[in-house]
Amino acid sequence: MITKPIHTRLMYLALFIAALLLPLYVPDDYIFQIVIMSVLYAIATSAMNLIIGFTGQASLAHGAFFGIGAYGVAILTKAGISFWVALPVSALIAALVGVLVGIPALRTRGHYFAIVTLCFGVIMWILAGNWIELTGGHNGIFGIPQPTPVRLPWLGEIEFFSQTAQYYLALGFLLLTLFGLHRLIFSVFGLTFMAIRNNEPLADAVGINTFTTKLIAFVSANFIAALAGGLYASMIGAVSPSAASHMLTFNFLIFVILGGIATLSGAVIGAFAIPIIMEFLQFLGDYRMLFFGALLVVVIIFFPQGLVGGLRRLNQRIAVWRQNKVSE
Amino acid sequence: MLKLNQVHTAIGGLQIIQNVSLEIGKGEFVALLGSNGAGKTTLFRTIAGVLKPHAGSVTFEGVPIDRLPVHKIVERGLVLCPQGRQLFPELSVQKNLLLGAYPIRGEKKRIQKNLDRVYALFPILRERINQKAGTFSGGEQQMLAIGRALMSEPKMLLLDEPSVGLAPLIVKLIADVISNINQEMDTTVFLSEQNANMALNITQRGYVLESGRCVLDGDCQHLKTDEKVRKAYIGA
Amino acid sequence: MLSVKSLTKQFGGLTAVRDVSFDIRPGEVFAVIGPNGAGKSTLFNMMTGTLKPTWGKVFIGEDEISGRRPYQIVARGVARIFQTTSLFDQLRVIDNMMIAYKWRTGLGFWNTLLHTPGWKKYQAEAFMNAMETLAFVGLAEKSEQLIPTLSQEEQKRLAIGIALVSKPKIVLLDEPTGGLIQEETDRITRLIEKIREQGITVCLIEHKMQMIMGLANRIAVLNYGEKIAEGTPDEIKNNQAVIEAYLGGEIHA
Amino acid sequence: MELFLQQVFNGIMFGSTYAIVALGLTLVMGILNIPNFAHGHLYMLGGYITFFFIGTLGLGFWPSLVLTLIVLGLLGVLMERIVYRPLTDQPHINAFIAAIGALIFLESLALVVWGPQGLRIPNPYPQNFELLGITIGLQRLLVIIGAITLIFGLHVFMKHTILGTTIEAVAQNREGAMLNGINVNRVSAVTFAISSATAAVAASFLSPIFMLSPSMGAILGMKAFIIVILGGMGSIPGAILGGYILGVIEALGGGYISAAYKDVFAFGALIIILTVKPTGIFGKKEA
Amino acid sequence: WAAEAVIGFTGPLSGPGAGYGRDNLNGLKMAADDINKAGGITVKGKKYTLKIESYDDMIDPTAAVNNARRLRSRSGARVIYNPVFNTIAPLMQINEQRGSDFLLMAYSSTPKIEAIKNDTTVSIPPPFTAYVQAFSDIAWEKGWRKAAMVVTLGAYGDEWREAFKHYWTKKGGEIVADKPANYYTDTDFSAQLSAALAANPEFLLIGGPSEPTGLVIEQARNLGFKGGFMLVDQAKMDYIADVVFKGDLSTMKDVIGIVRVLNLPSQVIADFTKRYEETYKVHVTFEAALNYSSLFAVAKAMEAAGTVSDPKAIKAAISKVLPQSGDTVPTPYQGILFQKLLVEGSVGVIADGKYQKNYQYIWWAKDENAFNKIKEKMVTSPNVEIRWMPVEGYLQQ
Ligand SMILES: Nc1ncnc2c1ncn2[C@@H]1O[C@H](COP(=O)(O)OP(=O)(O)OP(=O)(O)O)[C@@H](O)[C@H]1O
Ligand SMILES: Nc1ncnc2c1ncn2[C@@H]1O[C@H](COP(=O)(O)OP(=O)(O)OP(=O)(O)O)[C@@H](O)[C@H]1O
Ligand SMILES: [Mg+2]
Ligand SMILES: [Mg+2]
Repeated sequence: MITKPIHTRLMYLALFIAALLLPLYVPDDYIFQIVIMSVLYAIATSAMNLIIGFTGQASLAHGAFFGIGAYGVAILTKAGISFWVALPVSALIAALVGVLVGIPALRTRGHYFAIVTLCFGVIMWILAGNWIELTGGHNGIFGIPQPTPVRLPWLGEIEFFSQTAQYYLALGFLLLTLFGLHRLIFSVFGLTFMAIRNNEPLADAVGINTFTTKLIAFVSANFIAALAGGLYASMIGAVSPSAASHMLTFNFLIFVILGGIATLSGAVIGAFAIPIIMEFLQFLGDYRMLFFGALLVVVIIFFPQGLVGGLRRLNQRIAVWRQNKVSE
Repeated sequence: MLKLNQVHTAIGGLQIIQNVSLEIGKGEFVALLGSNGAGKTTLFRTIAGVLKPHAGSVTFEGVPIDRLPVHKIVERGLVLCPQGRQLFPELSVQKNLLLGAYPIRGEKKRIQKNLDRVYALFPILRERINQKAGTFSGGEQQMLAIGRALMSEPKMLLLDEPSVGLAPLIVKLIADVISNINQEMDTTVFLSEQNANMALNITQRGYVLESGRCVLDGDCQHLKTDEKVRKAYIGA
Repeated sequence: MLSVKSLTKQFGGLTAVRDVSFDIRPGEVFAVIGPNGAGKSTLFNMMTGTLKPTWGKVFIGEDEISGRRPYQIVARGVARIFQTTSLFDQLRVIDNMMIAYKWRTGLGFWNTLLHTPGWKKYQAEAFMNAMETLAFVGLAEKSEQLIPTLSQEEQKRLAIGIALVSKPKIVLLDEPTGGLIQEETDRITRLIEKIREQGITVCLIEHKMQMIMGLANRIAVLNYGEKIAEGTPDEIKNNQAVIEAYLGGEIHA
Repeated sequence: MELFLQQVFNGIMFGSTYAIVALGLTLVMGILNIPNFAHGHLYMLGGYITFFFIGTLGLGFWPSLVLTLIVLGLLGVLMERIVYRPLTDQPHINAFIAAIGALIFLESLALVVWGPQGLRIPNPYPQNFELLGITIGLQRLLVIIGAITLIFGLHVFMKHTILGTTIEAVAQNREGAMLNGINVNRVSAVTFAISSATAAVAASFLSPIFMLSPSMGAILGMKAFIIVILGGMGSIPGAILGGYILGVIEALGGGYISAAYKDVFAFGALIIILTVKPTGIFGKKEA
Repeated sequence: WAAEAVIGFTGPLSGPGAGYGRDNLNGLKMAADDINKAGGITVKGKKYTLKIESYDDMIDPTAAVNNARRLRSRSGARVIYNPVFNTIAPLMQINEQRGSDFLLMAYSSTPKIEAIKNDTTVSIPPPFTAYVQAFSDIAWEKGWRKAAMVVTLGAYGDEWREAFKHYWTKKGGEIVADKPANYYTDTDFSAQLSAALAANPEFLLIGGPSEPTGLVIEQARNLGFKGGFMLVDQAKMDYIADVVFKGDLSTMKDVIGIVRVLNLPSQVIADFTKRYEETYKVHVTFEAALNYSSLFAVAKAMEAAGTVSDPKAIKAAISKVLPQSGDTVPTPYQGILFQKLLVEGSVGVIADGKYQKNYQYIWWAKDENAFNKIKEKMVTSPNVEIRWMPVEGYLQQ
């Protein structure tokens, strides 16, 4: 519907090629590790953006669904099931849980929805720590196997032990996620998400089944979050309750908001920028979190639309400046 | 008393009020006409200090007020009775009125006097002293809003569309009360309305606002016979 | 067409609507008037599923619609506009229209995600209908604009357009000219007449007597939640109860 | 039976803390519409400031309590001014992010200044007595009495003083209040001051029984947040009732069933309540 | 001018585990300082000084992996310390990767670490199961039979409770109540304590981090409890006695727990404690002492292996430099078993408000004979009794 001008398309193409070639340029394992994790976070954050940014429902259970994916893959692969089966199955389980939680939770609105989902998130986190038979308790599950090698035409057998392979695996899922989200969001169907965010009573009155639509957004977001969680589990090789905690939710939330809410690129930018900034601040030692806390406040005050919003504003300024120059 | 000199106001980067100048003398009763979205509310909010003009000046009794915070302007005796009434829905009628007397808080006698005066204007409010404002019907809420604005004995009252959405019967009642406030209480009144019929019948003078600009002004008799005004605001 | 049977709504202790019944005939303009707080909007809300009636039923033809959810009622051909102009003001004009047309299409989750062959067809169909209706309400040129750039009258027109785009049998308009000046009111009145000419039934709430008396085929009057009169404009004008409760002996405002 | 009474007593003491902390939060959330997720961290800081006066400066319990109250009140004003006022017109979620920033900052501050080890304040009233077969610590009783006094005082303040009424007025209609000559910014500052001061009182009363640690505010803050929503945003009776309900559920759940799952019971109950009554116990009906 | 060998550390330096993380780190820092002051290490004729580089991971696996990667690729650390199982497990996933391998020095007393086979991991403390058995034996000798548990929640606490329940009931003891509490987030334990005390236990098994454990003791006494306490090994008896109760043992009265560091039978302990507390302004802990000793072992192993950069070689050389002698380190290691450093479990006892004789348990000796051989080499002292106590799972030698 909204067709992009050619130069934006070119920019996306350039970004895509850069992403493909990235392993050639990473200077060391450390940077690579951060990049891989950011790609995973970008998947989860984009999903969160769908429910929070586009549909306007502040789900604070996102970390829990990430956790369901992570634990699902951990438990299933340890039971000998192939990663390629375990991943979709775990995501489907998360989607199912999403339906069960969403049906009562979506009866509430605004702050109340946020709190109901937050409570659900905390409960899942507690369960992860205490349902020892299933989750290994606070120790979690360790020694999770890497994705089983796959045989591809031309490329031969691909193993997922190396960072490069892990990176492409994660990148593939990120691109798939963005592709799917792009299709959903820039369509009449996607407009209904925004309609609900914008004016729910009116959406109701023009014949949108708002409840089902919200449920679809919620469940899709949870499904994708679980995919990210599943990838995370097999790449890190161990899961513990921190992979299902509300702190993770808050991290995602920070990524979404500081990146730029309700924009596809914002979620991705946030998921890369914040972890990188965090790592960059390591030199502050004990004062790192002190500084980071203050930085969060400052950024949200001066960039209420996030980094993407800030960039847009800058773009506008430049455009205005150019125009003035031409008219001179 | 009130003087606007080439006022410009923008909301969110959008120019809404453009180059408006006007002057209202003490004791006058003036109308501000304009269609929906013409900028009447924005102009009133600018005068009351809720919005700050980005160019031009507003003076009240010779003092520039365009940089003052709202509560300081209220203390000077310029009170806006806002569109949409802006009541405190969970508070009782009595408390709403007492909050109206906030600028003169502490002066018990004066407050009591003003309270009696408001109850005399709107007897229905006295009957419902303890009812929550939010449970009132539209007309009653409008009465309460006007009553509350009177509680601090303003020298000048800005009334933003008091008749909007009211039944014909109530519109008439409100119109009577406003005339009364102007004539008997000696309060300067600036009344914004898109119900031109009503406004031009009770006021002395009027300004017409279109897309944020003042396009016409004059006394009511003159405005009523103006061809354009008749067509746009009064109807055949 | 649409009939209301003994509708009653209570909010806590307050009975906002009490035992109201009427029938709207196909093709007419049916007006509901009454003092503020008489329960007009509440009545509309019950007719469109936004509120559940405490008592009573609403039928469209033979089909009972009370108790159904708003989207189900819309699908049965009942569209509405709200009292305070209600639009998707973060989106463009055309987007507003497409959203309102969506339920008539198969533009669901899977079709959209998979871009099935039907998807393209529906998308084109939705766009065509949206543009057609925009032309009908006189906003064809503004399709790409953002809502805040529209004038009040245009916003009201768009609200009506949103109600019309999905081709309803009946539209319920809650104060479609609220806050408009005479000139604009006249234009909206003409639009409503045009809607009637299309064979769409109109049910209308207004305070502007001049307009109502000229436009409505029949009028129902509410006062304190009860229907105190129903009839043609001439009957209503001369009804003593209505004059006392509402008109105050004067018929223009 | 004795055990039951003992648990109820524990629950009430906890509920008292929850009630005060949630009360302070509901003022800020209901009135200024600020989701101050860092409220629990103000409580934590209150504990450390009390420690500073008692432990470091060697002042008595009561003077320290009053001083803490003042310091935290000022800090509240500062926080409103620096962190939240610039965000007045932004979406709530932005203020929520700012709150997360603020809490990270406060927690790190305590860590840098006082270190990670738990700190103790000597208990001014270590005496115990027995009543109905249960052991009651004097300081614990003091917590309950202090909470009730505070709740009562706050009620009188809100309902029967003009300043209190202005706070309610700002809550219900910010612009309307402005147009009545109320200095809305000052009211916001005062509200924030009261809110943080109540958190400080809770911390001062409790810190002699408990232990201070930089992360002690996190969970409490979250619970206060949840209680405020459970009670119905901005509802004072809701916050008090919610606080006591949570306190007693936790004490009984933790004592009788399982400490690991006590929050599951508490939060689970909350989910159920909210799905049955989607705007909280005392929440206003949606329009 | 000497080259630097970087020793990495990633662990909780903020958040609830911060105190624990810092105790670990401080021990390492002090060891590095001492080693450097004594001239550093000499590897194949080349002089090296040790440099500790530390990063905070807040017990987040992702952060821990990032930190380790950073330490390995940016700082060239080939030895990385980490003190929490939740982060140790993912580090074991990457520490054998070609080109980015490092020796993982894991401070965690759970036997789960040994369950993961990893050629470049060394675990530092004794298994907590050794303490479970030792404490139980002493309690049994004291005539205690009825136990109630109010132990910290969390992985470690869960395992401790499980192990204690298993061992104590096997011995014939009784567990009358099990009411765990969250020592990291709770500040009031009266709900759990009231419930536990209602079952009339003779002693309470309690513990988590030291400060809240002190609080639990105080609250239990306030609720009228007169019996004894057994402290899980995370809670430090001396910290509670010296810091929480300011040296007054009357509230604690009867306690079995991990030994007071100052009471360890070591020649350097007094000096170590004094310098440690002066430098870091915190109470000395067992973690600090063990990490200190372990870094000495690693340093020596580097010299012996003739490399500072080959984790496998360094690990292999560790066995050659043990046992350590009691006049260099506070807690001398006796050897290494696969990937576990061997140090005795040291138990301290307070009875009637006074410190009693200490016990040292050799938990890895297969038989009496092996035990005696180890005992010969150990530092002894009159108020220490050295005992043999084989622990399940460690009898392979
Ligand atoms: N907060 C806002 N953001 C953006 N535009 C605004 C805002 N408030 C008002 N406007 C725009 O400013 C213009 C003037 O609005 P204003 O409310 O002043 O008109 P009015 O004459 O009072 O109309 P009414 O009859 O509806 O009261 C309108 O086009 C409106 O859309
Ligand atoms: N959700 C609600 N809860 C409680 N009372 C309500 C609610 N909605 C409406 N009311 C009350 O019901 C009565 C009827 O309101 P309604 O909005 O239907 O009036 P109306 O006839 O549309 O008036 P107007 O002409 O001012 O729009 C009023 O007294 C109103 O206060
Ligand atoms: Mg207006
Ligand atoms: Mg209405």
